[in-house]
Amino acid sequence: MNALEIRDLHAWYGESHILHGINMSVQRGQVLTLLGRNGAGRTTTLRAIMGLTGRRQGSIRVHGEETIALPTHRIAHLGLGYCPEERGIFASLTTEENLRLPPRLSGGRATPMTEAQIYEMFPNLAERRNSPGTRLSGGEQQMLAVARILRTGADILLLDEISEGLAPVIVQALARMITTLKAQGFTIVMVEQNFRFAAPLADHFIVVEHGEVVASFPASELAAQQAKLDELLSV
Amino acid sequence: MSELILETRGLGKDFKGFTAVDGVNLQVARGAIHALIGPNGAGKTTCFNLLTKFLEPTRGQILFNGVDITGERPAEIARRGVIRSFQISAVFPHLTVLENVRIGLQRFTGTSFHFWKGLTGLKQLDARVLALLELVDLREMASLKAGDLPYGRKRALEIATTMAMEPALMLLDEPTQGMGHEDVDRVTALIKRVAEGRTVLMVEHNMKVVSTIADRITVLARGSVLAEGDYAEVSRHPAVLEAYMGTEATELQGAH
Amino acid sequence: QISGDVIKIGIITDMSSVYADIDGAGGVEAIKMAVADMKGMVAGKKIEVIFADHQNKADVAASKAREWIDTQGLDLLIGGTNSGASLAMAKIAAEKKKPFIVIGAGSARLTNEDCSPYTIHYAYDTVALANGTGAAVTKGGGKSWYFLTADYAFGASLQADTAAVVAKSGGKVVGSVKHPLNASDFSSFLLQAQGSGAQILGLANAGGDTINAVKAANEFGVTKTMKLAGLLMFINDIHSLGLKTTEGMYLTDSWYWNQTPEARAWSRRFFEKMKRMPSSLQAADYSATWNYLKAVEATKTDDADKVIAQMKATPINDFFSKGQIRKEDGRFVHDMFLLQVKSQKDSVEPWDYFKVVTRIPGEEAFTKLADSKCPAVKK
Amino acid sequence: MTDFFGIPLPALLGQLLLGLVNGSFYAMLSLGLAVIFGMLNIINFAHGALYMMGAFLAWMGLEYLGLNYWVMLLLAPLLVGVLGILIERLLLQWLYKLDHIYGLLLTFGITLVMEGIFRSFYGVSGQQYAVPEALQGATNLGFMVLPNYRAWVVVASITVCLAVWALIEKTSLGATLRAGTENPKLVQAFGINVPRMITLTYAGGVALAAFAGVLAAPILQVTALMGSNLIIVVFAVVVIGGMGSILGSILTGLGLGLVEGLTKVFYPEASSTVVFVVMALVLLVRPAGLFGKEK
Amino acid sequence: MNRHHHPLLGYGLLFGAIALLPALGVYPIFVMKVLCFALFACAFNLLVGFTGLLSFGHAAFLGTAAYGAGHALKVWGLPTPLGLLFGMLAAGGVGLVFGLLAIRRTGIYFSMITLALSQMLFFFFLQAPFTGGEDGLQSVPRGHFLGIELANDLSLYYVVLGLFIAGFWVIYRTVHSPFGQVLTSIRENEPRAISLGYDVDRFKLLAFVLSAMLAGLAGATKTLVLGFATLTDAVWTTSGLVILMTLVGGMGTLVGPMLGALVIIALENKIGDLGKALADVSGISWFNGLGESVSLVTGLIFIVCVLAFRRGLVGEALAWWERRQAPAGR
Ligand SMILES: Nc1ncnc2c1ncn2[C@@H]1O[C@H](COP(=O)(O)OP(=O)(O)OP(=O)(O)O)[C@@H](O)[C@H]1O
Ligand SMILES: Nc1ncnc2c1ncn2[C@@H]1O[C@H](COP(=O)(O)OP(=O)(O)OP(=O)(O)O)[C@@H](O)[C@H]1O
Ligand SMILES: [Mg+2]
Ligand SMILES: [Mg+2]
Repeated sequence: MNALEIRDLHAWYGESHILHGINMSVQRGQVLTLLGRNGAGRTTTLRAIMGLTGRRQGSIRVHGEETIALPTHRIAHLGLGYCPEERGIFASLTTEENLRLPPRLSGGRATPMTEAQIYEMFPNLAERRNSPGTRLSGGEQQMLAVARILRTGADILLLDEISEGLAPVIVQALARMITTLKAQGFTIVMVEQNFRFAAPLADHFIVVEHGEVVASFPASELAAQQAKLDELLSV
Repeated sequence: MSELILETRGLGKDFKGFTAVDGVNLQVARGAIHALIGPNGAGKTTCFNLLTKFLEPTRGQILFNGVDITGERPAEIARRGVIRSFQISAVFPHLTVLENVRIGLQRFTGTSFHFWKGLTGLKQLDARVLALLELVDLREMASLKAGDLPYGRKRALEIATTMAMEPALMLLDEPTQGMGHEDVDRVTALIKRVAEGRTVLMVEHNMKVVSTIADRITVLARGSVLAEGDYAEVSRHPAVLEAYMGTEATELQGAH
Repeated sequence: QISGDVIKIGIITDMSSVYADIDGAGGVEAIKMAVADMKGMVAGKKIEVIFADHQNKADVAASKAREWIDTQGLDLLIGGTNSGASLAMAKIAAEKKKPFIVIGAGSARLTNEDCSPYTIHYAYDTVALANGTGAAVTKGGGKSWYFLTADYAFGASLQADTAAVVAKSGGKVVGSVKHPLNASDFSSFLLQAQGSGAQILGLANAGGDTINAVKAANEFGVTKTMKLAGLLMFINDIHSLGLKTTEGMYLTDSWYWNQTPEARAWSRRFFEKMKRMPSSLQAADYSATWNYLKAVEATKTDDADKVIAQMKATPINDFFSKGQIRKEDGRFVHDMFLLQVKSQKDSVEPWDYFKVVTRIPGEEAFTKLADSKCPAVKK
Repeated sequence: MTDFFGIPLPALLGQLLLGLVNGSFYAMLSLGLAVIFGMLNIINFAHGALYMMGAFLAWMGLEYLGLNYWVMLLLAPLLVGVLGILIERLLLQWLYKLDHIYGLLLTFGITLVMEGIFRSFYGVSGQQYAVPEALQGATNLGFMVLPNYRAWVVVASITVCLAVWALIEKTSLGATLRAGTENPKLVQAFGINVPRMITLTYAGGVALAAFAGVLAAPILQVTALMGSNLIIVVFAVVVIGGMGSILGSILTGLGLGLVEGLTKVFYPEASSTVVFVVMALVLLVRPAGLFGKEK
Repeated sequence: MNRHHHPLLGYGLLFGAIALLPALGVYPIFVMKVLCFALFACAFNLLVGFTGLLSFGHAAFLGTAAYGAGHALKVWGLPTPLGLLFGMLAAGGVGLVFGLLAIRRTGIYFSMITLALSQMLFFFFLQAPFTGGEDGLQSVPRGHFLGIELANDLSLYYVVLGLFIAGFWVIYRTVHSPFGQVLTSIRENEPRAISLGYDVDRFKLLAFVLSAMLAGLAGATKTLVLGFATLTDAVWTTSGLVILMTLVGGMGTLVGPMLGALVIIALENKIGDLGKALADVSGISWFNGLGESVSLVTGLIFIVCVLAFRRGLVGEALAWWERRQAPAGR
């Protein structure tokens, strides 16, 4: 059974129809990377999975369970952890409270990380643990956004541009983290602009264009597909 | 006039016991493109806020053209020709593209307090506005609402508005953040073009951009200057490698 | 000779806010009763009643009054509560030369500085209240007074008028405290009053303020050492406070429903309709309307000057009051009553609240012509 | 005897104590307002009307059902809480993304409607509510005789205030609440049922108002307009304390009661204006209020 | 874009229509009162709609000018135009003081400081002997205006209309001026405006004083029309009322506040008549009670407005118009 199985997904923001029938599936323990140009609909795909867009249509199965009609919080409890593009750090909460905010998910199948493990991975956060979340720098906020879903026991992580705006060292640390997580059996769906960051991590690539999947291939075919990929991603 | 357009001496800023910027001595030479880089949270945006007095420095001095401007208000500093852009794009969304730039030019007409005048007086600025828009390839979009522009174009509009102020020193905070490759190249070229005859101080994470256009680079880390020099020097600096660029620095590829 | 072939009576009063209970919808009903008692006709023409809520805003009152006179052919304007509103309406009525009968407003200015040939001040005014309570209570042994005064013009004049009467009657004022309107908590002021050692606490305020002050006075035991005198209180205030808290209080009013058999009879009819006993203002509403209509009947016209002359020439004698409207300033001079609140065990039926202590003759109660500040009064 | 600007010290102490009693009403009302503002970003003008309802429910309970003060002290907040749920579900929930002014306007509308309804049924003179038997009488404190009921008011409201403060600032539930108002969708994406949480928060906030209303019933005349006289002061308290700051509103409420108490002695006419003087001064010196965080 | 071609023509038609109202039998005093409040709302809107500053103390300016003009006309016996001017300048002076104190604050804190200051001024009006306390400053004479005898309602009507048009013209001019452009940029993105070298505080202050003076013109004119000034003019609920007018009509539109003023004033004055008419037509006597329930009905209207017509009547109409135009335009 696939961890995530999406069939003919349509999504709207108000009256504008953004996703036009996305199909994709991710096996447990795999890393899937969504590529595409700005505005192609990758973020929308992740948001649609979480039920955060306007209207949705089609089928999204999480560990086999249909979620298209569920409210967002019920979907999350099936074991999904979402790290949004705009980071979503809470200004009224301290760093620590931000970290502790997401509850243990009833359907999460992964072993939650402890706070100590997290602070070890992101020492910046340990240092700023008592300051308000949005007083962190842009990059620190990004770390916090990733860190806080690791505590919940979510086993499917939806990561939107997590390397955006981060210093190279941190980006490298994140890459190592994802490799580790994958080894621990996490299922990961990543949206990345930074191909160099994503390329070595992914098991499977999907290219989205105008709300549709225009290419889908495993990492093994990457070299073969490179030319097509360049064409799809360049202008 | 001195070689230096901007100089800071021991600039520092504390936030409730946390020191975000600490004893920074920055020297920006006239006519250069000077990049400020550093890990996240190093204090780059804070530095910009101090230079333009959007934040009050806790210690230190700021000199512009040799004059101490530490005590001046943001608008005064802007009128001296120090114009900034923002990390998050800053346009006037409900004004048209043309009006956005014209607001910048309008200050020089001295009519800004004239509430009894019509707009006809401002129309004579339109030719200059269009020339500026031409420079950033926005001429065709002059009558659109700024809020309807795509992200990359908004950044370009911002630069055009900044240009309208005839700035002696432009402060650009991450001008390429959140852009696709095409836009990054376009904006890089644009900066290079508009930098002629003026000074640019920019914060940037994209090492490709920095390496192609920056004449001089200051690396901040934990609020203070870690290293300074041109790209070749800085990228070899061991402390910089450790704190910022990491092992892949040789690839000349940053976060983008 | 009846303009527009209809007699139109309009009342503008507070129907929704702090004074709505003492006049308001009940006042309108009383006027309608008077009209019904005339069988809806006078001098062969129909009588019509219109009403409006001024929400205690003078400008709403004045513009409504002006509009009615200009566009509706209004023949009689009745002003309910609120002095500011009534003063504003009096100006309009004078300008437009229409009869204006003030019922609910207490400001003595209406027949003094701001008097007009077209204004008739009907039920009471602050001078009469002061004369009633101030004199009677002082003579009854309450020699030292302390005032709790609303920091508004009516409060100040109520206090000043009463203080003068107290002094004249041989008492003395030992202190006073001003409180803002709608102060809600009065404990602090009462403590100051208690500290003064005075025998009488004069409440120179109105409505909710008086009610809350009385409540707090009970709570803090002020009533054990001082007697309360309400300078501007109505039966509705007593009703909502209950006899337990108000027992023994003094107040002055122009009328009490249980004072005579006629009053009782009329009040029962009113009760049928409104499910509560009338206040003095509501009775005055009836009386004023009735007497106006009688004057129209007598003169067979709705011409303001003629009707007013007729009203001022005819002594009034009905269940509300006996007396005469003064020609010079339009003051209806009639008896006032000093009332004392009964104890619970003395009260034999619902709304049986007062014992009439003294009848104060009209000439003593109201401003004497000699003291009048009305320019029309020749001295 | 020591004098303080011509006022004997014991008398002054008495006045301060009375100020504290009023302050505890301000504290509890502004606390509810602050909680609602903090969590829902709504300036709940209807707070005064719901306070009024609390008082009325206490009276109605006794009048129609013979339920005593203690029962109503629990029941009235519950009922008003339920009403709060209805208001939030039917009306407020559409406004969260909008400017404050809309929430203010809507709740102002609700206030007018509620006051209008109560006024048309019960008139404006109001109803009398007796002090419960257990709390009748007074205690001589040496410098003044304090009615037991007022002492109870202080104790009850300070206890409730502190409990609510601890709940919001010190527990993870509170952190969730705070986050939920900032970015409800994201918090929901973490698996938390945000709409229900917000509804309950509003219910809780207005229940506090109702609780204050029941506490006030024996002291003040129960009238349809009793809330509208108070709301603007309470509003000012929240602002002085710093919008949304829980602790700020509690301390400011109590503090303002004291300041008002002193004003009643030295310049009584100004006692209801003093709050605005304080507000103007505070905002000039501390732009975000005494305890507010600057953005 | 045709409708933008002759905006002045549109206003000309509107004012022409207003000028004809008395001839059509509409009650002139009512219209004058509406005009006063309309000007008040427009002045308020200049601040909130075009500068983004929500003042919660605008009644202070209305009240100051009402008392100022009233006192000047009645006690000092100044000629009417000078009395009005005095009222306006007094309001402007108060506006300058309020502005200096409040301008540095933003958002809800700005609103609250203006509220606090206006409450303090209210206290002053309550205490000061010349205002006549809650009885008000009564019998203010109308006098002459540039040779026109104002005792006649109709001549007063045209003078008031003239004053209104003058006030409105100032607002129109301001919005469409270089100054107005800067105000818009401040409303849209204040930090950016600062970084372009504009001393935003000084712009806001000028806007504030302008708005105060225009509100003052409204207050002074109102005193002239009604013949009195009372505490109602200065009380905080009046500040609330003007917010409601602006919102009901449409914030940030030029005509919206006028319409809003009309709706609110009509409601205040006419709801009893409306109730009676409904009762007569429908035979349901309950409607007769409507007159006592102004506030209840007002409350319902606000609820409906906020839920369904958030951009105000004019704002919604414009939005509808644009939606209709949009497909054709593309
Ligand atoms: N809240 C919204 N309302 C309306 N349209 C939206 C909204 N958010 C996104 N869109 C539109 O949906 C389309 C897809 O956007 P999406 O954010 O999914 O793109 P993306 O592939 O993640 O690109 P990016 O690189 O910008 O993150 C874009 O055209 C965008 O304009
Ligand atoms: N207003 C503030 N109050 C408290 N701390 C702040 C404030 N602004 C910034 N900081 C802290 O100061 C440090 C420097 O922040 P700054 O925004 O200048 O970083 P930066 O170098 O621009 O980083 P990035 O590249 O991620 O944008 C960070 O640790 C941040 O948390
Ligand atoms: Mg995206
Ligand atoms: Mg930054």
